[in-house]
Amino acid sequence: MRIAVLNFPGSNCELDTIYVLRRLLNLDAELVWHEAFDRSGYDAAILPGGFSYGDYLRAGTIAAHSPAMKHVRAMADEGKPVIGICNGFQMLTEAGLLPGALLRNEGLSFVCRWVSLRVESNRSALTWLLPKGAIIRLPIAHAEGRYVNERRAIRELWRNGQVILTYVDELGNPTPDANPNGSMDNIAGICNERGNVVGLMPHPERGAEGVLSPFGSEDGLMLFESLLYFMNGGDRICGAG
Amino acid sequence: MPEELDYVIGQLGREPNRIELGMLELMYSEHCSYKSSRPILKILPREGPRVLVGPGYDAGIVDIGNGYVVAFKIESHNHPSAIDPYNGAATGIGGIVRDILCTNCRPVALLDSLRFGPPRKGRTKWLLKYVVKGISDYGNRIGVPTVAGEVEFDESFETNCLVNVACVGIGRRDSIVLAKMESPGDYIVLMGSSTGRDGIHGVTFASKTITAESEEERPSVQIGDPFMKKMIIEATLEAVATGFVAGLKDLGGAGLTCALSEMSFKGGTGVEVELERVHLREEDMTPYEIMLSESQERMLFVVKPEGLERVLGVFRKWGLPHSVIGRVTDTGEILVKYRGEVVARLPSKLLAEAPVLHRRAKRPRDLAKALKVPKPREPKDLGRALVRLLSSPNIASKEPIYSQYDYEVGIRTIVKPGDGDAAVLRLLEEPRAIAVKADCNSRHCRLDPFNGHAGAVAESARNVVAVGAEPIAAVDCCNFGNPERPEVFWQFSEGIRGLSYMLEGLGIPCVGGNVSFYNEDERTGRAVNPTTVVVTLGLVEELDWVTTMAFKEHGDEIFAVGRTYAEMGGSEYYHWIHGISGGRPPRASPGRERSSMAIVKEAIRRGLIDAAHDCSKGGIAVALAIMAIKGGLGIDVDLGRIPRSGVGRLDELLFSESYARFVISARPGSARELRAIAERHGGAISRLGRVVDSSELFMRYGGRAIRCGLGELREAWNGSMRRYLGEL
Amino acid sequence: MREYLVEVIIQNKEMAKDPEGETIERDLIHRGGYDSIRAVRSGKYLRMLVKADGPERAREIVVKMCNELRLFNPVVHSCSVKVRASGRKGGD
Amino acid sequence: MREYLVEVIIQNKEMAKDPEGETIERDLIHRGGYDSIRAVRSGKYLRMLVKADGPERAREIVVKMCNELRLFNPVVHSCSVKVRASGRKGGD
Ligand SMILES: Nc1ncnc2c1ncn2[C@@H]1O[C@H](COP(=O)(O)OP(=O)(O)O)[C@@H](O)[C@H]1O
Ligand SMILES: [Mg+2]
Repeated sequence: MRIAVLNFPGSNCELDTIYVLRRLLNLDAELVWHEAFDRSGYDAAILPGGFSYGDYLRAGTIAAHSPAMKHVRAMADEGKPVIGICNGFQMLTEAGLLPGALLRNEGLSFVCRWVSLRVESNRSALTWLLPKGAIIRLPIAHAEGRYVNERRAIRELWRNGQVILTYVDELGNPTPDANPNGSMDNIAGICNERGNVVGLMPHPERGAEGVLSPFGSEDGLMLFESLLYFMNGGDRICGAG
Repeated sequence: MPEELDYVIGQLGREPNRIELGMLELMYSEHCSYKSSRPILKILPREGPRVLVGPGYDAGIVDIGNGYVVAFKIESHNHPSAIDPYNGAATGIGGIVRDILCTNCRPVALLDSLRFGPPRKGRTKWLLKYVVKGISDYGNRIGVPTVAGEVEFDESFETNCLVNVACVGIGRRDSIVLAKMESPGDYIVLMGSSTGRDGIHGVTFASKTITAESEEERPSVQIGDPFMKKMIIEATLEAVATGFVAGLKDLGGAGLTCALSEMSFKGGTGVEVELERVHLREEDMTPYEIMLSESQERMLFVVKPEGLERVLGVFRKWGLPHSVIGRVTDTGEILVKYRGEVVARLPSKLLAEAPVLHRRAKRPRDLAKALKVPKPREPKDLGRALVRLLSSPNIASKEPIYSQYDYEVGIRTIVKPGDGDAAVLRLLEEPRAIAVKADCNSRHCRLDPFNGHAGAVAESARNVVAVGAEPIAAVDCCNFGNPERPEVFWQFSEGIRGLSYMLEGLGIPCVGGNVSFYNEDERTGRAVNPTTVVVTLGLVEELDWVTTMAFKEHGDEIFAVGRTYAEMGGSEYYHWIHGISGGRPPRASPGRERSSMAIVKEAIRRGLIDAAHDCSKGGIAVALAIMAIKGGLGIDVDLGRIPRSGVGRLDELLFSESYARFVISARPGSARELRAIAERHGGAISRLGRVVDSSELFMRYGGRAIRCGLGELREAWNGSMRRYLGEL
Repeated sequence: MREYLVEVIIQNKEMAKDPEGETIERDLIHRGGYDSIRAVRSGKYLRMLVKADGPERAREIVVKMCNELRLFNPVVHSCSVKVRASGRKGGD
Repeated sequence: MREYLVEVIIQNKEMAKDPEGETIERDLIHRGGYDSIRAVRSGKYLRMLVKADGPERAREIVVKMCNELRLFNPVVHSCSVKVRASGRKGGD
């Protein structure tokens, strides 16, 4: 199982992601310069967080047009996992691999903090092993994370189990106060119909070790473990399909 | 500078031409030459077993063992931020990051130390909003977390805000690179943004006071490009890894002139450059402009001839513009050619070593009066006073500010802003960590520069100790008015004496710093409070020692460490509750600091402590309240037990800002062991009471009691920054 | 061939809201005195020089570029392209 | 009184750098093959309705507002205000 972590100019979570995959999960993860990316030989691709091309114009737009995205698109079509974290999620929506758009936060400024999230679906490669309704904790750090789409399209996402994570309060309710950026329906992450293309604003790689978490949680690790299972075509060990 | 010109002519044996004069003028500016401050700064202790590189280079470098080093440095960007807060603060971050980068350490953390006028003023809101946005947009984009800082509001900063930023880098001891040119024949490569007309004479601007015309000095405004900077960071580290980079320096104040002269002077060599090779943003630039430009995002590489292609290959991969502009020579001269003609020829030494000035110092006449103020009446409701104090902009939570910074990127930040007294960053390769915090109480410094500055050192060291670290080195950033005025120069020299006194007393070497003068309003002649921000670096040898400030569990016992005196001068309590800005501020004592720190350090290492917080603005009452708010737990304490001397009044006991104090909480039953530790270190400790499962602060004193609801306290502390500033 | 100054304005569609415009408007009302201003909308502005055989052609090139390179996201943005200044003699 | 459509464009001054415009030009537009486009500059766009006694007056109000709310910083930005559409009868 080889995982490519793509490195675009301006990415800045690529080494953090590699750290988690290699050091905590012992995976064969490789940092790949975007110009050198060729999908052959990789079983999954991760588009890491950061500010590719400075987020100039809009977050993720310029990277979405780089040649590397052709390979990413092909992997998505082949059903291989393609994971976009934060800036990576923005690239996936800008490239049209995931529906909707991530616009500037409603509060207009960058927000860095830990949030509670509810697992709304375990259809995606990242939530494969997580029980529906589970509450997990991860940090967010973004200025353009407000998920927007046409109402009809959002209903469709819900119906298909494509909404995978929402921002919730301590009790698990998707309240306006729990929504850090004004996303419609408090949406924090979505996937495509097959569940192999996944985008989320929170950073699982920053929430994978107790020492980094104000709550001592390691929830981020479960997301990557899910990815591993998904890649292996593995069975779920918990939760219903 | 007629004497300086005479000196130059004497040395050269001729008149300098226009370009040479421009170069000399920049290098002799206060900003580049430290001509006023050098004679005073030399008293700072700079030696220590861990010090690898001390003051004089771009960043100080300390050995943290196992082959790792930490480089860190602080710098001011006050003047640019006062006229263009967004770009001024952003390029401040850009500059300090380059200072760390050019030692070949990876920048892993930023700190920001900010000072503004009263928060309700329109100018303050504007400055604060855009300074924070500038730091956020730039720091976040380059992928370096902003992990700690401080914000102070005081009338003296209304025109001249202070924006000080620090950067910390981690590297390997065997791969440090220095800003030196040592081998004639090496190539000189300029990499990064093209050179433009921006910022020409920026440093002379930074060495002037702000006037109405400042706003017109358009060319001084620089625009940062964080995307370019991020690529420069990666490309630089990759280029140095080839093994062919012999020297490295960033281009900051005085641009190419400064980099060439300082690098060749340090290495005892010379340079020959051809300016037509420099990649330019505007075609028609003159040699004068090219030598003096302060365009952002540029680095100067000294490359071994056999590795030139390898290094340039790295720059090409990252798509970074670059030009090979010349070579190192053995002449000791800066020889500048333009289209075949020599346009400037000066000894490196003449440029790099400006003659020093010995300024006059005089104690301000009105200071004695300011120290003597009548004591205010004690308010009847001290609980109310505490709630109000928590909402003071100087004490209120700065969460609305630091939440705009990505403090997590890099997955090193294990104590985050607001959670502990200092930020703690783990090393990724081994289970150890470093701690950093920036501090200064400028009101204390104004009333008593000596003790106030000593206090700044002590506070930042205490903060680092409170999270479980051993302080190992410090850097400082001096911000003062016009040094030509003897009163200001007195503040400066007293301040540096104070820093030295405490650094020496605590055995902490100063490995770098920065001096910013002329922070005053030319119209009113009002200078900023003398403010030297101290950043202390600490080392945490075991991750288990990492300690935060929230009370953890009810039943835990609360202790006060260190003695409280009736030291109310310059306190936030006097200022915010009584509108008094005078009085005698706390006296600094290295002995007491050493005892208190030793107690906390040992208690942490023995695993006795659950929470620790140092007492600073707002005194012991504010420390207790914040620890309770953070933990979501109440307390029940007897204030009568606080170790004290000569404190007659309850408000003084609650709000005195005496130094050398901590509040800690410990597992029940630790009292005996803690007392034994305290005794061994010759310090005071006393059990005040307990953490309780309630939602109130309950504080007794003789027959009196103070009760405050946690909700009310939390609302005052958490909510007020947003209220003062509107939406940030 | 001449060079034309072309302007592109990208705005959020109604459904995507416009928090910046709303905030500016709120600030206006908040500070008083500007109640004669309403319906503030914010957007992104781009300006460029385009070498082309005439203004219509310059506009076409930019429209095509905006669509193809997705300078705007059609789900949430509207995009308008205007040729502002008439052609000057092209550079190199 | 009528209502006027007023447009505001805030950009970095001509002599100042514009890293955003440069990056869009280099990494998006040129890489996408649109070589006939150059000198891309980016900025912020605002549009609003202003009730006033005439277009000149509408413009004045907006200029004053931009200065007072510090929507731009004269040290780095240029700000242009244009009355775009001629007055329609004001609403409420
Ligand atoms: N400008 C800032 N940037 C980042 N963090 C900040 C800033 N101001 C304050 N903080 C953080 O808020 C917390 C409290 O800081 P401070 O008010 O200086 O506390 P104390 O007085 O107890 O030392 C610290 O974690 C500090 O790093
Ligand atoms: Mg503290």
